[in-house]
Parts: sequence; C-alpha cells; structure tokens
Amino acid sequence: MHTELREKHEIYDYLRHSKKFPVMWCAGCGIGIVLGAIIRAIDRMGLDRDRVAMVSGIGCTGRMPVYVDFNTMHTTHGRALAFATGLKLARPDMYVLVVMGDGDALAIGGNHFIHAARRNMDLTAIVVNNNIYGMTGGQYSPTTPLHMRATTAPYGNIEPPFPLCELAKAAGASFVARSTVYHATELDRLIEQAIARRGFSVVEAVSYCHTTYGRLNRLGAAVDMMRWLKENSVTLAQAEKMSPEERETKIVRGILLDREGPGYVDLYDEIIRQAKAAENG
Amino acid sequence: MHTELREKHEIYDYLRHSKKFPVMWCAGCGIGIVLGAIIRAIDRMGLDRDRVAMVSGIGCTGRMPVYVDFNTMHTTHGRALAFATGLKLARPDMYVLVVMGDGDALAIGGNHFIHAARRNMDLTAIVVNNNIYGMTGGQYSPTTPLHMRATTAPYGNIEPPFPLCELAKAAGASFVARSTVYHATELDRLIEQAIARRGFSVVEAVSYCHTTYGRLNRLGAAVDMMRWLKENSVTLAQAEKMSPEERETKIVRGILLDREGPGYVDLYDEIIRQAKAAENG
Amino acid sequence: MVKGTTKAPGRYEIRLAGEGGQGLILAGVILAEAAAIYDGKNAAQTQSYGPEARGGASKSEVVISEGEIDYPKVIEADLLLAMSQEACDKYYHNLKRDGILIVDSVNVSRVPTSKAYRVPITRLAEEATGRRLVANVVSLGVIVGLTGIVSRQAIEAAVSARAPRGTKELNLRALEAGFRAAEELKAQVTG
Amino acid sequence: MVKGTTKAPGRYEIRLAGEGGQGLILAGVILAEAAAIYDGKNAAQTQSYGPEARGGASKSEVVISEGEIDYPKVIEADLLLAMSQEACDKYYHNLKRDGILIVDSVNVSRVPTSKAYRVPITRLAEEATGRRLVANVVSLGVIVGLTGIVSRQAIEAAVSARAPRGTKELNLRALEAGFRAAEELKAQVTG
Amino acid sequence: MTAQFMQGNTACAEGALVAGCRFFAGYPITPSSEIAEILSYRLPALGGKFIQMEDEIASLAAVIGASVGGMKAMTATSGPGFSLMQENIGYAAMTEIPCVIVNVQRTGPSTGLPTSPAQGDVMQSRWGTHGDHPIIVLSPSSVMETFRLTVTAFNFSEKYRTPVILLMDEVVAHMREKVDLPAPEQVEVVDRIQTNVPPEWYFPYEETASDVPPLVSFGQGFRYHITGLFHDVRGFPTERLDEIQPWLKRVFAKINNNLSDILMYEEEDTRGARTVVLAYGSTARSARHAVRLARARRHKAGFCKLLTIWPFPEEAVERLAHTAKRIVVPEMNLGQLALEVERVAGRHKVRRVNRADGEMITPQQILEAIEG
Amino acid sequence: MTAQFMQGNTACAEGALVAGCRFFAGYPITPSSEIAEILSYRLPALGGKFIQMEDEIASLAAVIGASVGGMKAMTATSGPGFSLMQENIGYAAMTEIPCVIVNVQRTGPSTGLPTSPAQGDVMQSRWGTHGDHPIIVLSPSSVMETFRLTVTAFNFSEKYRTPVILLMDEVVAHMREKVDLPAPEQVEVVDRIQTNVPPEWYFPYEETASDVPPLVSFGQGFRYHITGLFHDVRGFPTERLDEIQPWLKRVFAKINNNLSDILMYEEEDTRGARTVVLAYGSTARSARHAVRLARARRHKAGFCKLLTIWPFPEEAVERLAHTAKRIVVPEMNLGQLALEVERVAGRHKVRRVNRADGEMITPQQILEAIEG
Amino acid sequence: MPDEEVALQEKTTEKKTKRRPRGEVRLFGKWCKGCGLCIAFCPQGVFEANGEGRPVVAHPEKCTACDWCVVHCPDFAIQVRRLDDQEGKG
Amino acid sequence: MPDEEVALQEKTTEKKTKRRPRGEVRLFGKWCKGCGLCIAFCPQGVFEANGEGRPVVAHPEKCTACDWCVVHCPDFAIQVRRLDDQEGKG
Ligand SMILES: Cc1ncc(C[n+]2csc(CCOP(=O)(O)OP(=O)(O)O)c2C)c(N)n1
Ligand SMILES: Cc1ncc(C[n+]2csc(CCOP(=O)(O)OP(=O)(O)O)c2C)c(N)n1
Ligand code: SF4
Ligand code: SF4
Ligand code: SF4
Ligand code: SF4
Ligand code: SF4
Ligand code: SF4
Ligand SMILES: [Mg+2]
Ligand SMILES: [Mg+2]
Repeated sequence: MHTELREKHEIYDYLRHSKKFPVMWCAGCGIGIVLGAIIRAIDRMGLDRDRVAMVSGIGCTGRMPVYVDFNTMHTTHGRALAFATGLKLARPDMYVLVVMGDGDALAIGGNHFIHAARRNMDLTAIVVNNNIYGMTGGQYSPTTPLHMRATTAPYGNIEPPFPLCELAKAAGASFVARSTVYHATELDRLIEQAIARRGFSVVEAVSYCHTTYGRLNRLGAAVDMMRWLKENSVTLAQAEKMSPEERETKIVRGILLDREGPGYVDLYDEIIRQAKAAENG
Repeated sequence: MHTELREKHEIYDYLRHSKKFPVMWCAGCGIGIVLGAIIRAIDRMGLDRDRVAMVSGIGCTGRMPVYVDFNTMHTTHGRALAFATGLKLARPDMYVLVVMGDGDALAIGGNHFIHAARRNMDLTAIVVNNNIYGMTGGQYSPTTPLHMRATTAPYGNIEPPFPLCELAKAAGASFVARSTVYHATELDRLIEQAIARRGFSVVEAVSYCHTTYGRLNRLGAAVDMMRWLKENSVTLAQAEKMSPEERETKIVRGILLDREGPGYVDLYDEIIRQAKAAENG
Repeated sequence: MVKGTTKAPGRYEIRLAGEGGQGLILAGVILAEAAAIYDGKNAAQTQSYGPEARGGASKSEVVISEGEIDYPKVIEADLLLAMSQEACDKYYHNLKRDGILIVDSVNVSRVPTSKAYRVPITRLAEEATGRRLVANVVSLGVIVGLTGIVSRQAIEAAVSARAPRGTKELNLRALEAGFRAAEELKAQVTG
Repeated sequence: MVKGTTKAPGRYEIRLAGEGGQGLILAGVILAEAAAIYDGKNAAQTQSYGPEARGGASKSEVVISEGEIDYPKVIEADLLLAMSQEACDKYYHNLKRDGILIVDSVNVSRVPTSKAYRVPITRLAEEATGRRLVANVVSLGVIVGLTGIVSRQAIEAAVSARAPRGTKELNLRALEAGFRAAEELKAQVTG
Repeated sequence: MTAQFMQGNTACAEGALVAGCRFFAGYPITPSSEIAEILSYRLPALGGKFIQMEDEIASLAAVIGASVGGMKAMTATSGPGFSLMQENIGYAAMTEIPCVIVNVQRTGPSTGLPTSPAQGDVMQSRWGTHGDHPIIVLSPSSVMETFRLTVTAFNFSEKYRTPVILLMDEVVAHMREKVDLPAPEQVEVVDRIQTNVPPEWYFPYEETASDVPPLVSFGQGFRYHITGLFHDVRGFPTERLDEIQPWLKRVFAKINNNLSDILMYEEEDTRGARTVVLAYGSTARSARHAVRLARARRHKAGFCKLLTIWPFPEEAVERLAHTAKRIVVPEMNLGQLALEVERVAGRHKVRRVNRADGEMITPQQILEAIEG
Repeated sequence: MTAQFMQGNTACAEGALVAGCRFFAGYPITPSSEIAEILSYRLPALGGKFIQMEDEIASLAAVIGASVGGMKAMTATSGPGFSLMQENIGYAAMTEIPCVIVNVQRTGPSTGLPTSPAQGDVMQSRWGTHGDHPIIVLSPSSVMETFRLTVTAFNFSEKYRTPVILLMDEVVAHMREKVDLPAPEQVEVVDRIQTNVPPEWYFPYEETASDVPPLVSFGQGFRYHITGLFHDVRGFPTERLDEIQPWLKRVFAKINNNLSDILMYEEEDTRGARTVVLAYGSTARSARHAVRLARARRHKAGFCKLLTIWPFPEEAVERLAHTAKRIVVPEMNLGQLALEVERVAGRHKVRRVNRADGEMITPQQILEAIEG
Repeated sequence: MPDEEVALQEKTTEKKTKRRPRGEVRLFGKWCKGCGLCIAFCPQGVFEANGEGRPVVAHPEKCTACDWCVVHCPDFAIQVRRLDDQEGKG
Repeated sequence: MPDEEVALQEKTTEKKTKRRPRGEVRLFGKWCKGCGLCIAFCPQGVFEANGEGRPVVAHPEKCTACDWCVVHCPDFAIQVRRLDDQEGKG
C-alpha cells in the first residue's frame, strides 16, 4: 500500500497542464473519479504513455480524454469503438482505451459495442454508466431503470434497460467487470486487469448524474447518490449468497467474465503471415 | 393433418399474382421455403391479411415481401426493425412481421435488433441466416463461421460469429426459436408461436447460400447444403443429452426462450391512459 | 433612469452575464415576460451557454421595445448585470457609454468603472430568504428598481408565475430585497 | 465478314445477351481481352445485370476498335448473340441493318429474321464436352469463326488464360466446336 | 388563446400538434432536444405516441413507418443527427411517404459548436442524400413563424407526399418571444389525399392530374408494396425505362408545378430598391434591422425574406435582380444559398455576407455591405 | 509492366496500393464491392490490414482511426453507404485527418437501381455533411484514369490533410479496358508532412506557411488531442472567436490557395469552339464521342473534361464561357454540376443534358444538344 | 433422424401398410428452376431428373402425399392433391 | 459495509491502535467545486463545510491518510501526504 499511496500523487503528472482546470463536469460528478481510476491503473502498470491512446465519443464522459496526457481522440457520438478499431489495427503496439457514456456505448453506439465484442477486438472499453444522457440534459438512456423519470420520460420509463455486462458477454467479449465510483480503488484494479487482457474487455463503471437524473427523480445531490452506490452494491461473492430477487436489486461488482483466447489483432497477424508465405511460396 | 394439407394449397392465395414469378432467388435457395413457412403460419392462425404487414431490409431475404399479398414494405439496409417499430406503434392492431437476412439483422442492423429486443417491441423478427451476404455476392457476415471463406475473407474468416439467439435473449426478447429450412413445417409452427407471443419474438431460420458461400467453400449445391442441415441439426431435447463439445457442432432447433410479460405497446397504452387521466384530472 | 437609451429609441438592451447555475437564463425569461406579457411591450430573450452541462459562462440577453424587434441580441447594452468577474471583464466593453453596470459585489471585486452599482446580490438573497439560489430574482428587483424598464406589477406577476410550487412568497421576498437595494442606490446617487 | 461495320469505321460493336448464369459476362471479357491483349487492338467491355444474384436478364457488350474508344457501350450492334428468347426479342431492334444475329436455337425459337444464324449452341457444348456450362465458349468460337473480329490465336490464348485450373482442354474443345459450326454456316451461305 | 411567451422549439412542438402530428421518434441533440421533451409529455394525452429511438437513423425510420401506418409523424435533430438521417430522407422521397424533419442548425462541421447557431446545413438539406430527388425546405425566422411553418411543413408533406425539412437555427429555436397562437380550429390543416376506388383499382404511385397519388395507410385493406427501389405504379420494383422515367417526371412535377403554393417569401420596400437584402432564418432579423437602418440613412434598400428556401424561388430572385443593382445575401455560413442567388441573379450582382463561427451576423455587417 | 485488361474497381484497388494505402475498412455494396474484395486479398501480403466493419459509419470511423495511427487508409462504398458516412466525413474535415473515400455511384435516390450507373451524388459529395467545410472530389472517366486519380486522391489527402472523395460511377467501375500500369517506383507518391520540432513545440493545428500543419501519428511521443469540436492550435476545444476564425480561414485557404495543384481538367479543341461540352466521369466518354462526331460534321465543338469536380474549377469554366457561345453539360443526373456551370458561366449559356434513369447518356443526346 | 420432419415421414410410411394415402403430383414447369431438391428428398423417389436436370414426375403412383416437396420447393412449383381425400382442393 | 473499500477503511481504523498513520491534507480551492463528497465520506471527519458549503480542513490531525478523499475527489482537488512516510511525494 505504501507504493500505491506514493503513486497517487502522480495523477497530476498525467493531467494536461495546458488544459483549463477544473474539469468541465458538474460539482460531484463521478466521471472525474473514473478518470482518476484509469490514471492509477495505467500508472501502476507502468505503461509508456506514448503508447496509450484514449478514444471517446460524445457526452459528458466523452470529454474525459481532453484532460489526460495520452494520445487522445474525441470522436463522433457512438462511434468511438469503430475509430479505436482502426487505430488499434494501425498501431497494434498501443494500448487503446475507449471511454464512453451509457448512451454513447449502448444507444447510438450499441452496434459497434457488440461487434467489437464479437470480433474480440483488442480494446479496453470503459463505460461510465450514469443511466441517463447527461450532456444533453437528462433524456432516458438504454440503461435508465424502469419507471424512472427523464426529460423524455415524463411519465416514467417503460423501456427495460440493457444488462450491459450480459450483453457484452453474449456478444463475445473476453473480459467483463463492473464496479462503481464509490469503489474507486476496486475500479482501478479492474481497469488494470482489463487493459492487461488480450481481446475485447469491458469495465462498467457505475456512476450517477445528480444534475439531471438525480434531480428529476429526487434522488438528492452527489453525496446522496454516492451513498446509494455504497449501500446498494455487492461483490460477486456476496451476490452468490443472495436470492435471485434480492440480487436483482443490487449492483454486482467484480469480474463477471475472464476468458483467454487470441484477440483479433493476433489472428490478423496470422493472416498476414499466411498471405506473405503464399506470396513468396 | 388433413386440414393442414388442405391449407397448403392456399399458399397461392397469398402470392401476389400481379408480381412476376418465379421468385428472384437462385434455384434451390432456402428463402422461398421460409416464405412458404410464414404463409402457412399466418394461414393456420387465420389472420386477416389486411392486418398483416411484412417489413424487410435489403438483401436476398429482403426481397421476400414483394411476393406476398400483405401490407409490404422493403426498406433500407438494416433498418427494417426501426421502420416496423413506427408502423407497429401507429397500428397496434396489426401483426408486423420483419424478415431480415443475417447481415441485415446483425451487421448494419445489429443495433436496431438489440434495441427492439430490449424494448420488447411487439414485432415478429424472422432472420434467414445463410451465414453470408448473399445479395452482394458472398462477403462474410456476422454469422459466418470461423475459418470459412468469403469473397472478403479469402484467407478464411477470423471473426467469431454472433450467437444470434443468445444475443436476442441477452438483449431482452420475449420469444426466441430456431429451426432450419429442412425442417420447414417445424419452422412454420415456430413462426406461428412467435406471432402469437406479445413483445419481441425472434425466429432464426437457418438456411444456406449455395451460390456464394457454398461455392466458395466447396459445400456443393442446394441439395448438398440441405442435406447438411438435415444431418447437423438436433432438437433441444437431443441437444440436452449431448456433451457441450458435441452440441457446439450442431444447430439446435426449438424454442430457446418463451417468457410472458407486457410488450412495449401495452406499456405505452398505459402511459396514454395515465396522461389522459392527468389531463382530465 | 431609462434616459440612457436615447441612442436607440424604443429599444432597451439588457445583458445578464455570469456562470451556469446562477439562474440568469430564467431571470432573462422572467424580465422579458414581464415586459411582453404583463406590460404589453415587445421583448425577445436569447441566451448563450457553453457545452458544459453545468458551470462555465452563461449569458442571457433581453431586448425590450415598443416596436418590433428584429435583431434579438444586444448590439450595445443599455444595462449589464455581471454576476461573475469573468462576465464583468468580458462584457463591460460592450456596454453603452452611459449604460448601467450592476455587479454582484460578492463575486466581482475588480470593477472597471466607478459608476457601477455594486450590490451584494448573493448576500442579499441569502439574507432575505436564506437561499443563495434566488440571487437571480434579487437582481431582477435591482434592475427594475433602478431602471423601471418594466412595471413593478409586471415583474411581480412574472416572478409569481414562474415560481416553482410553494416558492412564490420566497421569490417575492427576494424581489423585494432587490427593489430595496435599488431604492438605496438611487438615494445615494441623487442624495 | 467484318464488312457490316462500314457505317462506323474502325468500331465493331458486339452484344451478348441472355440470362444470368450463362456466362455471357465472362464471354465478353474473353473476347475483349483477345482483342486488346492478344491482338493489340482497343477494346472495352461493359455489362448490365439485374439485382438478382442469379437468373434474370444479363447483357455483356464489347466494343473493339483500332482507335480510341470513347463511348464504351453499343450504339448499334454489329453483332448480337441471343442466348434467350427474351434477349432476342429485346435487342434485335438495335441490331444494325446488316448486322449479324446469332441465336442459340436451343433456347430461341422465334427468330425475327431469316438471315439469322441459328446454332444449337448449348447442345454443341454438351456434345463436345458433356457440359452445358461452356456454351459461352462455344459461342465465342461461332462469333470469331463467323466474323474474324479477333484472330484465332488471340481467342485461343484468351480462353486458355481465363480457363479455371484443369479446364483448359475442355474449354478449347468447346471453342473448337464453335469454330466448326461457324465453318459449316459459312459453307451454307456461300454454298 | 392569449399571448404567450415561448421558445421557438416550443412553438415547433405546438405547431406540430395543431397540424395533427401524433407520432414523434427522435434522439436527443442540442439545440433541438426541447422539441422531443415537450412532445414526450404532450403526445400521449392526445392519444399520440412518442418514442426515443437508439439513434437518428432509427428515428426517421420509425417516423416513416408510423406515417405508413397513417399517423402524421415528425422527428427533430441537429447537424450530426441530420447527417445520419440522410439515407432515410432519400427513402422517404423515393417512396413518397409524408414526414417532417426538423433540423435545428448549430455550428458545424462535425461536433463544431453544439450550442451556437449557424445556417450551415442549407445545401445539405437539399443535397444531403444520394441521387436525384425533390424536397421542400422551410426556414422560420421567429417564434411565431416557427409555429406557422411547422404547420405548413406538415401540410406540404401530406399534400405533396414528400419529406419536408423545417430548417431552424439555434437562435430561433431558443429565442423566446411573445406569440399569439391561433385556436386550433382556426388553423388550416391538410390531410393526405385518400382514395375512393376499391383496393383492386388502387395504385399507390399512379399518375394523377395533381401528380400526387392518394396514399392509403397500411391496414385498410389495400395491401400494396413500398420499396426504395425504383418502382412501377403499383409500387413493385422495376428496371423498365418506361416506368422509371414517368416516376421521375411525376415526382419533380408535383413540386415544380405547384411552386406558387410552395414558394413563400416576403418583400419589404423592394420596389425601386437599389440594394435588396435577401435573407432567411434568424439572419433575416439582422437583415431587416439593417435595411431599416439603411433606409433611415436614405439608402434605397429593400428586404426580402425567404420562408421556402428549397425549391429555390428562382423567379422571385430573378425579378429582384432585374430591378436591383445589388443583392446582399447574409448567411450564417460561408456562402450556401448565395450560390443559387448568384446563379439566378448573376454573380456580379451578389454580395455575400458570411460568418460560420457561432455568432449571429450583426445588422452592422449587413449595413456595411449595403453601403460598401 | 505489360498491358492488362482490367476493371475500374481493380484499377482503383491497385492505385490505392501503389499510393501506399495499407488500411481498408468497408462494408460491401454494389457496385463497389470488388474494391474491398481485392484489397482483402492483397493487403495482408503487403503487411496492410483489411477489415469488414458492421456498417459504413464504422468503416469510415476505422479508416480515420487508422490514419491517425499513421496508415494511409481508404474505404469504398456507393450511394446508400455514402449517405451514412456523411457525419464522419465532416469529422475528417474538421480534424484534418487524411483519408480517401471512394463512392461508386449507382442510380438513386434510396436503393434506386443498385446495378445501374448514375452521377447523382455530385452535389452530395460537396454538401452531404452538415456545416461549412472544404473537400476535394475527383472523378475518373476510364480505367487508367481511375488508377491515376486514386493515387492522386491519396496524394492530395496527405498533402492537404483533408478527406478526398473519389467519385466513380458504375460504368467506370465495372468497365474493362486495357491499361498499362506504371511501375510503382514511377508513380509519384506524397506522404503527409512530418514535423521536426520536439513534442512540446508541436501544434497539430498551427498556422503554417502552407496552411497545412504537419501531422504526427499517434504513438510517436507527441500525445496531442483530436476533436470534432472547434479547436485551438493544440487541438483543444475552443469557443473563442479568435481561435475559430483563423481555423476556418486556414482550412479553406489550404485548398483555395492551391487550386493550381488541385484543379485538374483536360481540354480538346476548345480554342475557337462555339460550343464546349463540359463533362466528367463516364459521361465524358459520351461527350468526347459526341464532340468528335460533331467536328466531323463541321461543328465548332470543343471538349472539356473535369477530373477535379470540387473545388469547382471556376476560372477554367469562366474562360471557356468567355469564348464559347454555349456550354453543354451532360450529366447522369437531373442537373447538379450544371448549377455551378450556370453560376459561373451565366444561365443563358448553359444547355443541360440529363438523365437519371440508370442509362448512360448517349453521344446522340449530346450531339443533339450541340446541334440544337 | 428423430426430428419432427422425419417423424412425419415415418408416420406416412407406416400408414402405407394400412390405407396408404396417395397423392397426385403437379409440377409447374414455368416456376420450377430445376434445383433438384424434390428429386433428392422425395422419400418415395417420385421425381427423376430429365436430361437438363429438371424434375419429371417419373413415378406418380408412388406418391404418398407426404407434402415434403410441396413444403420445400422454394419456387412453389409443386402441388400435390390427396387422392383419398375428397375435400382436398388442388 | 463488507466490500473492499470498507475493508480498506476498517484496516485503517484497526491500525490506529497500533501505529496510526497520519496524513497532511491539502485542498486546492481553485479546483474544488464544493461538491461535498469529501466532507460526507471522510471516515475521520477531517473536513467541514464553510458557509458556502465548501470544504475546509477542519480537523487536520484526524487524517489517517486513508486516501478516500484523494481517490474520490472528482476534481483532483485534494492531496494527502503521509506524514510517517518519508518517501511520500506530493
Ligand atoms: C449523432 C449525434 N446525436 C446526438 C448527439 C447529442 N448527444 C451528445 S451526448 C449525448 C448522449 C450523452 O449520454 P451518454 O453517452 O450517456 O454520456 P453522458 O453525458 O451521460 O456521460 C447525445 C445524445 C450527438 N452529439 N451526435
Ligand atoms: C447502406 C447499405 N449498405 C450496403 C448495402 C449493400 N447490401 C445489400 S444487401 C447486403 C447484405 C446482404 O446480406 P444479408 O442481409 O445476410 O441478406 P442475404 O442477401 O444474405 O439474404 C448489403 C451489404 C446496402 N444496400 N445499403
Ligand atoms: S450533467 Fe451529469 S454526467 Fe454530466 S457532468 Fe453533470 S453530473 Fe456529470
Ligand atoms: S445469392 Fe444466395 S441467398 Fe441470394 S438468392 Fe442466391 S442462393 Fe439465395
Ligand atoms: S424443388 Fe421445385 S424448383 Fe426445385 S426442382 Fe423441384 S419443382 Fe423444381
Ligand atoms: S408429396 Fe412430394 S415428396 Fe411426398 S411422396 Fe409425394 S412427391 Fe414425394
Ligand atoms: S470532493 Fe473535491 S471538489 Fe468535492 S468538495 Fe471535496 S475537495 Fe471539493
Ligand atoms: S485521507 Fe482524506 S478521507 Fe482519508 S482520513 Fe484523510 S482526509 Fe479523510
Ligand atoms: Mg450517460
Ligand atoms: Mg445472409
């Protein structure tokens, strides 16, 4: 733990001093906490930051890359994984992290999400799930729970939310994990493992948007929503002891899937070898 | 069985005599068999054909609607479910069938597919899975098995295919079933049940494309591929008796999921009631 | 007090500037509504805001006129309310030569002119209602009190109409606090 | 036999028409390649085909010229090969007055002119090779045999080059069958 | 109704409801989201339906689907979403399914300045989808006009069986003004032409005197086919020139033969004007302001505001060009509709005033162009 | 190399490889699919990469991503896919990331006639995405020209840090002709400008003498930011006018100040011509054919073929209009580039020859316009 | 072959011994594309290929009206009328 | 509160009895947005809110350098230096 604490202060090394701080997010927004977790993970892994890329789409979460001193790219809404796919194929030596909001990843970007998973594309997808479209002011997203209100669900949401992690698993991801911004150090360890895993890895970082979702649903301020995360999440081990009904109401944290196997990049390298052999043969 | 046989001849009643026959598909293509199965299902259910709509996207499968005497709509590639969603909401009294190829449903259309499932939108999705882009000449699709060749996979496909039915289940569908064009009468019964179920139902009709996929992979003519389906598929009951490894190599037929619960249309009707009450109250 | 508007007869331009979350857009809407709906004049309200969901610069503009309003933005402000230092620095140059500058002295320390009205708007809000949130309504009292650009009934009606359920009294108290501050300032100037 | 081309000197236009799956596009490519690569002329090959993956109408056009070819499509065909009744009906009107019509008499029964060359192309293919699939190559033999539009070496080289592995002999047999049929027809005409 | 003080986006939503819109599908995007938000609240009480789709492509698809089902339907978006809708706009044009697409323009290209105004999608609204097709694009310059043009957009869409684009800009969308909305019964609302023939005689794409064939909704016993392929009068795919050519002719004719109905513009002081300022959208406000200032300074300036921007009002502009020495075309873009003005009026007559940096064009800038 | 007989699509793929393209992402669509198919086979042997993405949006996104990673990258599509790519085309323009987008035009709108040729996407290729942005569009008329212009497309893209669109049509794509491809070492290939400053001094969007800042790939130690928002010289989002305005000025200047390099056209017999036929793409073949026929009939006809269609070669057309009495503009659309010709040459001088029914314009049609 | 389809066939075969159903097969040459499915899969071998590979009803008497061909002909080119069923349309 | 985070805190608390670590808390007023997370969740109650709801380091001596606030401040506005750790940077 000593070395860890020491590293914590390195966070400032990773922030872009040429960028205007404080960050643009609302006071108390969890996105900054996820950013901190990502930096800690990368720092702990000792990655060469020239070989780290952070790609995002559009949304509050999408604004994350601008603050960190990596190779950063803020793309179009929902398409971050597709941009990242091209980048990764061109630069297989780079660690390509893709940060997305729930809307970015699963609404407009849902197809790229399941296809990156299917291809087992060597990317680390970090989804900051605040159950709402934050940036545009609180419209419901594909992860808004049933019956909750949003600016476009004035009568309460009737669309069942996606089980993000289940979907990632069904689509073919290699590594799937979940934690919350309350569990910030757990989060950074999961992110570390996700980055280390070949193939497509997904970390769902459960956060909150008190400014829109919280206000519309009278869930209180950041502090209240943070407390809710603390009190309503359980580890995998705890969850296994629960009845299905009880488990339903909890956020289950931990590594939900971790499977070995070649990622797309390795498989394509094999094709290159094959093609070159055929060429010369 | 007598009545059934009698009905079979009614198929001609459902074909559009104003349309040029024979159908445009290659000799022996399974798409026509699926069309027959759909017609038998609808006929058996005795649906008023004025209240049946068939919506498709683009592809060989997408050409299906033009031949049948329903309300038919051939839309843009991948978007059939989204068009159908609007139609269904405007005409909740109609049975809206959506026929798609594997590319149409899962490549460009993958997002609409998982979102229609998530919303439990009251549609019947019938995916003719021939493991290839037939219409454009045999490029690999999200269901092309590993290592198989396609015009854009000259060295063999390295992208693991989607487990279509698993994906539909994970995304939230109400009813998921699979059969093959060899099992054409099984197919029509499954389609019948799918239509009857409220919410989003999916039938995967496993077919083949001997013209592109078959030729590129030397799998023979329609007759050979049909025989392959016969010999390599098992019922759910049979599958359960198999080892996981053995099961992997088989096409499992039957109803893979069937759950009760209100579809989107019912839930929205509730909102309308609520809003009207608020208005008057 | 409206005499500063002679250069553009019949058209009075107000700019409310500060930070996101200070409720300036709502203040602009209420002011414009007072003019348009309750005083029967013409008014146009526009705004600009950053991409930031919260925080960042925020600006609300109100043009009030007896005649038709074509260009709806401030050309040369007759009145500038600056609720932050940044806003004050940024927009002061666009204030008309004899335009009115009102600053929230709680947030703005460097004031570019001695002719400014320095009002501890946020503090007044807290004092009058216990809630800093209604500083925007206090500022409306100050503005209307100083300029008379809309009638008192109009602004009271507009504030009441826009007040969230159960907060009408509180908001009217805030408005009243603004009016009082304006009276004092006027007394100082004339006195 | 190329005398029919006087109206458009140096430009010879060939249309091969029939159904998808008959290999007419490939036939056009081979013919054009014979002209362009092996005979050193200019040639352009274009095609049109329905949205149907297989089946439906198919058309392949070849323009051969000593000079540059601008417009690459048939303006008025010097030669029409009709491999289906539909193709014959549809394109005959666009054949030049003294242009050459060759029909596959197996598939085309109604022929609009008595001056047509009726050749049982599909049957010849079957007889010569046992495979109807090479009817397109037989037709090349007939066309070149009748017109001399490309040299025999050129068409043989082009056919050989395009023949899938292990089918060169078979395809050359088919070509030969076409040439023989052409000789017979020429003998009939002159005889 | 008494006077209300409202935003352009609200007026758009209210206009839609009065016009009979009962279906909205959309995906949120600044600065258009309020339209969706208001309709999500208002539609159900009217028996209508709102759905937030997974993206803009799906949104327009659902809108077209609902229109086929017989509901008047609309979506609203801004630049990035509008770019995504292009394929399905072409589908609506090809299938002649009525629908209204609101594009509240913000500054582009790409994500640009999401909260700032622009008029950068003017050419895109005409040419954004592939292939030749007719379209109608209207552009309001005030809150009241937004209400009125939204109604007109629906009316044109239904009357001419065509997608209609309501091209707003951020200024108009978020500006609040006093409006006096007419009572619903005082608003002229046009519904799509129905047929009185039996199903066997119904051809959804037949040639009619008006060039607009009746459109029967799905589910009413007519069981026809709709496709984005070229189609014959029944709606079945065709590759025959004698079926494609009449279709092309008819769909352009249905617009071009009704220009007197479709083209809307307002002129002020153009007679005898040496300089005419031609503008649309919120820029028209700066333009009118400038023209009034100019006239106060004794310039012979006139003002013309286009409400319909596509089809482009060629004749009107030609007429103005005939009398005026100069046409000033201010736009919050780098010169888009000015291209058409130049084409019609002659390049030498046109003076462009442009900016695309997120700020409105000021009266001052236009005044300089009038005087300069 | 000896003569080869090949298709336009093959020539495009070969041109890309010679130009240094090492990444292709695409989604199949007629009539462009052969380009993808050939490259899926050819790229790996050259150490390049091919990927078939889930749709066209993702395809262009991957291409831009790969380009950021330092690979020359391309995609190919047709109308429906091109419509879907519009949002990301704007992103490439905004971020100034080189990429080549091939659009093999088929007949639209919508699904139209998927296997038939058209030139219906000419205006879309300029205006399809929202917001003001510069772009370069090239259009080949033969198989050999397809090879050459593909190389040029990559060269322009890298040289000017801009998306370049190669606008083919089905005729050119599927036509087979004899070509004599140059040896790769004989082909001029341009690579993107690199920087020689240390990372701290590197500003990916700085103003430079050439208006094109150097572009360093990700992973080389420069760690900068890329965004589709308006940005400052470092690439960070900005809303400041003094940063936005210079950006706008520069990105247009980098194209407009290099027109002599970018604009390519060929003239034949235009000197002293009474009638000039101005064409591009496969229609230029009909046009040249017609002009030759006309000259044989003693008409003073000239021929001008545009290889660059956007930016539009204003000066050249102005010059032609100055001497010629009439400019005939044949297009396989209902009049698109003709709008620009009319704008520059004056409407009265232009005679349009159009069709959009899936058939090529014949020399006959053009001849009639020359003579009529 | 224990699936539903086959079960159907087995039932048919079984019946043969009791009152073997019979069918009258009609083939629409115009719609048939000669794919050969009916020839390959008719459990009774009713069809044979002609020189061009197209089906001909070579053994009409063998048909048990099992309907396999009816249901599987992708071109709707086969009709089978049950001869022992007076109500059968056809 | 049996999760990892809490376990961490418990461990810290436990340590207190042995050699209780201490931390020096630094707050960057310019970056702090006053969200109150540190005030609400610091297990030792080191922070208190001032009149404007912004945190002040009211009880610096109580800090155990558990780092909760460092890791959770969404604005990177808090640094904590371990006083018993000579190597600690920051
Ligand atoms: C094509 C497109 N459509 C819509 C938008 C508007 N938009 C910006 S962010 C966003 C959603 C934000 O939600 P989420 O992805 O969950 O991120 P958050 O802000 O909650 O972090 C939307 C709809 C856009 N920028 N582009
Ligand atoms: C936007 C768009 N992209 C690509 C295409 C080209 N295209 C037509 S059908 C098709 C795929 C066909 O495959 P599938 O959906 O599996 O249907 P199948 O033909 O196999 O039945 C493609 C890529 C298109 N029409 N539109
Ligand atoms: S709007 Fe919500 S998600 Fe966005 S910064 Fe504010 S709290 Fe965070
Ligand atoms: S190409 Fe394949 S899918 Fe399409 S009709 Fe032919 S066999 Fe069927
Ligand atoms: S199955 Fe049908 S199409 Fe195939 S050969 Fe038999 S009758 Fe002909
Ligand atoms: S119905 Fe068809 S498949 Fe069955 S026995 Fe008769 S011919 Fe054979
Ligand atoms: S957590 Fe950070 S931003 Fe929030 S109050 Fe504490 S120091 Fe300030
Ligand atoms: S490190 Fe922070 S949270 Fe932990 S005790 Fe110290 S002040 Fe409190
Ligand atoms: Mg979110
Ligand atoms: Mg398929």
